[in-house]
Amino acid sequence: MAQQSLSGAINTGLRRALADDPKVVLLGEDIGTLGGVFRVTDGLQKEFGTDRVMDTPLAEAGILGTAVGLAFRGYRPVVEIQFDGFIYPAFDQIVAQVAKLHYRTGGNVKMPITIRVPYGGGIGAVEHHSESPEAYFAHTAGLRVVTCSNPQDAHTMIRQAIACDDPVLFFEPKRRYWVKGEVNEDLDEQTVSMERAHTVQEGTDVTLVAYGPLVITARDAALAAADEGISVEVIDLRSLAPIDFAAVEASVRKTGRLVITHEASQYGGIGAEVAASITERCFYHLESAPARVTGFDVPYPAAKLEEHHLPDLDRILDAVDRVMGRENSLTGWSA
Amino acid sequence: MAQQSLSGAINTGLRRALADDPKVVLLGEDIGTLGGVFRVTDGLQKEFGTDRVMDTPLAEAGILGTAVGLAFRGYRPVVEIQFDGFIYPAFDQIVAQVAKLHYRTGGNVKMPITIRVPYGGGIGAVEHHSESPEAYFAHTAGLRVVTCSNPQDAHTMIRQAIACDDPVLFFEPKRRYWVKGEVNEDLDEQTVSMERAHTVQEGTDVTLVAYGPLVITARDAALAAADEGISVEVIDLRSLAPIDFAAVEASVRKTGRLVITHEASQYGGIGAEVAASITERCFYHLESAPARVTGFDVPYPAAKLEEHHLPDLDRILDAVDRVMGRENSLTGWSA
Amino acid sequence: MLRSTNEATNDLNLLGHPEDLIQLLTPAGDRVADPSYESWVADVTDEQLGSLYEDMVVARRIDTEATALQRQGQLGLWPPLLGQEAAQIGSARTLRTDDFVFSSYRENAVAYCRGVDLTDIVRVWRGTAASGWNPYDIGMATPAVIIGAQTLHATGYAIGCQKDGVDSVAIAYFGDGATSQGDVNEAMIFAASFKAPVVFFCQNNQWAISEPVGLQATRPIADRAPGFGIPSMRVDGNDVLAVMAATRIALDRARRGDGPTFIEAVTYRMGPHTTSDDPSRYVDPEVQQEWAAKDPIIRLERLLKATGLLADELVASVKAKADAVAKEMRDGCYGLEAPEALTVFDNVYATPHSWLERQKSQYAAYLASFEGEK
Amino acid sequence: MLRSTNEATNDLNLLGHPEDLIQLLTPAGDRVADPSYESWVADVTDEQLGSLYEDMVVARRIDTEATALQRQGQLGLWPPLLGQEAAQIGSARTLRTDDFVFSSYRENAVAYCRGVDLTDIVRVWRGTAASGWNPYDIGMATPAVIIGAQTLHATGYAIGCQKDGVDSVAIAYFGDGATSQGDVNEAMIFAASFKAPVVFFCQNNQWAISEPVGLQATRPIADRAPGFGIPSMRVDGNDVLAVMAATRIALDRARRGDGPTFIEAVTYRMGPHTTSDDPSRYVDPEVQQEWAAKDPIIRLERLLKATGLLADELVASVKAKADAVAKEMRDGCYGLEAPEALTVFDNVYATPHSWLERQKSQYAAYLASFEGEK
Ligand SMILES: Cc1ncc(C[n+]2csc(CCOP(=O)(O)OP(=O)(O)O)c2C)c(N)n1
Ligand SMILES: Cc1ncc(C[n+]2csc(CCOP(=O)(O)OP(=O)(O)O)c2C)c(N)n1
Ligand SMILES: [Mg+2]
Ligand SMILES: [Mg+2]
Repeated sequence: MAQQSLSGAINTGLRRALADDPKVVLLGEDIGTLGGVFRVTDGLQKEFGTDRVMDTPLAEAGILGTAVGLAFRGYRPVVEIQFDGFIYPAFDQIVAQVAKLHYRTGGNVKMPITIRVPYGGGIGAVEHHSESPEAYFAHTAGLRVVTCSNPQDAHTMIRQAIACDDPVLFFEPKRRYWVKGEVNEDLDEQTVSMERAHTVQEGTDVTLVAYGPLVITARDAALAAADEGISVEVIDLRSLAPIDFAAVEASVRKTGRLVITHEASQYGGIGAEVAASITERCFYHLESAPARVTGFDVPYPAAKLEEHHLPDLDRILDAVDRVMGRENSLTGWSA
Repeated sequence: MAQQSLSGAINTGLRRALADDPKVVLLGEDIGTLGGVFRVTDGLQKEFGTDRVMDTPLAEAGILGTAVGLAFRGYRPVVEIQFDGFIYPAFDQIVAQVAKLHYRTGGNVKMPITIRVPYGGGIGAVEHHSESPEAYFAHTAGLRVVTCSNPQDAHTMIRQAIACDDPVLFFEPKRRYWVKGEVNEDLDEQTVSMERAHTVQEGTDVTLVAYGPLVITARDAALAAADEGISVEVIDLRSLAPIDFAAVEASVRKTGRLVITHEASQYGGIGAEVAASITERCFYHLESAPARVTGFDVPYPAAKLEEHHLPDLDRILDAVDRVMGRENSLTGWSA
Repeated sequence: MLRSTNEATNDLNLLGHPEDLIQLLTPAGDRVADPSYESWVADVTDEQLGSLYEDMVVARRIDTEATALQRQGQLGLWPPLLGQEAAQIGSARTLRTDDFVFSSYRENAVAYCRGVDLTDIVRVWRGTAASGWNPYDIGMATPAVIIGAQTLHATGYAIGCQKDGVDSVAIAYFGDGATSQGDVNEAMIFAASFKAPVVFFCQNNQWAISEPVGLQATRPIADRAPGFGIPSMRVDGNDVLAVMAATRIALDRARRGDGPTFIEAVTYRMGPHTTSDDPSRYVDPEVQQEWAAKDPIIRLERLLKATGLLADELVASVKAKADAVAKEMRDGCYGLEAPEALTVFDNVYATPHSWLERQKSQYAAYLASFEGEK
Repeated sequence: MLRSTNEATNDLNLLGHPEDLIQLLTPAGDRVADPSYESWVADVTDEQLGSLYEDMVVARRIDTEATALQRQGQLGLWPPLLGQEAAQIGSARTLRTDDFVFSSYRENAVAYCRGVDLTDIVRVWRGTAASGWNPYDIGMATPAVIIGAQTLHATGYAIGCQKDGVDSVAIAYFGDGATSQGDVNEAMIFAASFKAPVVFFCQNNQWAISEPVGLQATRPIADRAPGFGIPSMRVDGNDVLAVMAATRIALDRARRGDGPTFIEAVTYRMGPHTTSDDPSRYVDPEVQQEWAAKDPIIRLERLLKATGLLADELVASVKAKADAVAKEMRDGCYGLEAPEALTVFDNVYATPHSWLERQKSQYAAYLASFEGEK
């Protein structure tokens, strides 16, 4: 069982998928010769040929539309969108075609398309290279949305996503690509499932829900909170659509308090659905209102401002204090 | 003060806007000679010429991208998207350009673009003609999203949207186009503002939040609830981004109960943001968990199934009973 | 994988300059001698001419019947193909069962050629189902309503055929208005780059709802493809033989591994855009008349008459067939009931989905709460 | 409003078949006699030749300086324009101040010609601001990073000029890779339909990051526009005079009301895609060498030498100018500080926004909660 980086773990996951199923094909910009701008597909074209790993013309709608046709023909296309901010030209093909074709064809045509999207900020990039568009897809019936937070999950989940008969948006936390960890390539569904949330750390006072790039931050916040005598349970959602609410609900019934964090803008984000659904499911177990710690509702800011935009340990702790009823930044604040 | 249909009120609003400001130009498919498939722009090209009211080639990205260039040149483009389901090809131009250009240019370039979108179901149409995509845009920083529910608001709000220096998504409840009502073309901001929610009916037991096509349904539900001795306060949001939370909060502090209804899918919809924000703002005033009555999380279904998909009076009353703690369809239900 | 400029140029020469309109049968019903194209339909027997005639008559009958059903309130909407019978029959009849069609909403004559169950044609328009048929049963995807999107699907499917090493071909049907969509242009770019075995079949019926083709294109639509490295043909879309010839050339190129071909079938939409459209607001009656004179069925009828092939038996059998087809469709339509409520949750996902199952279960409970009521 | 096919055809003749590469200055530095184009630069004086030379040298210096700043960690990223100086200077120097530029991220030499404040060039790349400059100050929009999107903006702006009855022109700069995007094709369609005074200036630098132009196009990119009814020219992009001539022809057509023109400037990206790219993974050194021999600056230098215009004073003044510009940019760069925290909420909206104001106020309270701490 070797150490792999998160990007390396996706690479080995893709390699296994290509080797296991001849119908798996990779499509994207610069994924062949170059191996992708993040090298996630490094070496795959060399190993499997240009027929299995295809560099495409520079057009996202074209890539997704072509993937739809390949799916009609029985293939399992794995598409790479180079950066989060470049997925919008393909929005129509994803939302009006990929998401709806199984329904439109009365279940006769499957769309086992995996859409890989390096997402999120924290890398000091220019505009369009640090966005978190997951909520758009989570709100779209017919799509599944998942994201990984560590090498093991990355490897296992990308293979599960490709094997899934439904279209899956696979969001990769680009700023964690270089995080290393043990990867067991033979884990079974029971141990790691892209559909089930993962309790990163147990706790009794507050449930802290995170996913993707912020799981590490959430875990650190939990450790820091422990020093202040607050026991925080950290849950890594993994699947954003659907969310494993049974797991979150069980945790909140125990803790009575909920904090949700994500990089995406707050207004209408995943956090809103978690807060609304959990309030619906366990209203009488809540000691305080669920709190959201998210990116601001602004276009992703210039690199030198992203430290403010991105939720960090301190902002999460501040929210933990809030749901605990302790003094926090909004004590005494009024609009 | 004449009676006007909702579509007619938008038509007179557009006419006034074209007459008042030479920089206002209309762009869209079939809006000229034909006057739009819903006749909302009927007669405007004849009156203002092909230079002010332009039929465009059949490409939504092209329409929005062209509107951006016109805005750069100081124009106020009013774009018509023929049906809700056809806005996605323009998603990139709307989300990555229209929404972000004011920010990207450091506030130097304004994007006073109004995007008119006939939306929602209930007209027995085929696929892509009955969708409610408002949440995608509400989640996008830089955009404003509003919707009207009656002729007076339609007329006043479309003119306010066009006069606004920010880009505005103007959602028109197509199944209510034929609803008639008094329209005073000279109302001021104080009386009707697209930014302020409107209390359609006062009540003390439950706050029922609705917008667009469901405001009429919500009002009917309130009347029916009254017969059962429940006093329902109906709020028409008008603006979906930002939401006039001060108004909703004030109402919920009074009633202690909240029901939100919209045609759009529930998961990650506007209802989630209302529930999350209101729970955050007045947790200790809530007697029960906010309830959502929405379209299902499915692609908009075939016409003969839409009666099930669309929230109606009975489903709203069922939710009202739920927040009131009375017997309802989920009494005794378990997953 | 990428074709050289020279190849492309040769193809262009092979197919002639896109601007001259290919015609093998005049409106008057006379055969046109055109060495470079007539050979492609030389094998069409008298009998086959008769069945092409039957197909067109039946297609028109299906169309008028469906329009009538809409008028009677049996269908919510119908997009007439009136006037486009030759373009659709001529192209679809050249396809093999293992070829695959990606169409728009107006290609009901194509669906008929693919052997669609007649009831399935009206299912979606009656609003009883999201889908008319199983695409794999007839080698034709359910229609794409989002203009142009299907051209990319056809391209991807064709690339799949290429990978599978079979000589099946994908054909995309779309309109003149669709050519303005980015998707259609991207489809040509992808098809050219991967030399995909796909046929782009554009029915230029002169209108995109109320917009004349001149708003979409300032030059013949067929002129675009060559710039993308795709040879194109401009064919009289009301001439069933010319359409057949052009489509066969395109299919042959695709099967031989020569890649995509673009066909612009110049025709005219004789009816409204859909049954809810009012063409009187924008159509010039004179132009309409000019095109009526170029009717695709009448010209073939004239040829058959002239060559003595329009025997009474043929006329009778064609009429019988049309009546039978119309009746089958009408009866099928009447028989289509509203689906059971909970089916609204079916087929959204191919695998179990916790959120949707909960929603379905709650709605079931809601419906149950009414049981026993009046 | 719509142009007839004939007009379009005439235009095409006027501009000659897109495939022959327009050249007025060979790599060896010799002037080429080409009657149909040289007249367009006949007015270029020796002095102006010298300043074109200066511009290109300065542009290259800006580029190498910025690359150095990135290596030193002063900039987060930089997209070198090395090798594309003639394409950018030659085109931008023909523009009037009332014309408007919509570019991509690589057009920093264009920005220089528009008179951008040198510090503004690096602002965005240093990550201290979302925007480098005020578009209205220099008649150039801040760069579009979404490939191809700006071509539609240029088209819309041009339509605006048309409505205003002025003869200002919009010019869109984009790359070879961008031509695959739907937006670029839709821009040509809109521009042709409305006969918009816009120039589509494509710098074909042979690469889209690691993808060769052959993956985007199987025929010369300039071949596409004519099919859309837009005359095009294919010009030696490393020949500053040919680029000037072509751009002037296009601008002249636009100002005369003849509509859009497409220019493919054939050049080469001599550097990496950006400072974070590693071309060694995909570039053939030999090809790189061939192009090095076609360097745009060297060939003009040779001409100036041959004609005795490269006097020591010129060489000295050009060097002095380049040094000064580099220093100003470097100093400006060092001076750029991280913006104040709460500015992250500025300029999202042009008018007050209740939700965002609340968020800002809460974040201000959050920041305040740290005051007094260590
Ligand atoms: C993306 C998109 N935009 C707009 C529409 C609305 N619409 C339906 S049909 C049509 C015209 C299509 O014209 P054309 O492509 O020529 O096909 P035809 O109807 O003539 O067969 C339009 C604008 C749509 N279906 N999809
Ligand atoms: C819509 C979109 N997709 C992908 C990218 C990522 N990307 C940035 S530059 C580039 C290549 C552009 O090539 P070209 O248009 O030739 O311009 P060049 O970089 O050569 O100047 C790509 C794929 C992007 N910026 N936008
Ligand atoms: Mg048409
Ligand atoms: Mg390039």
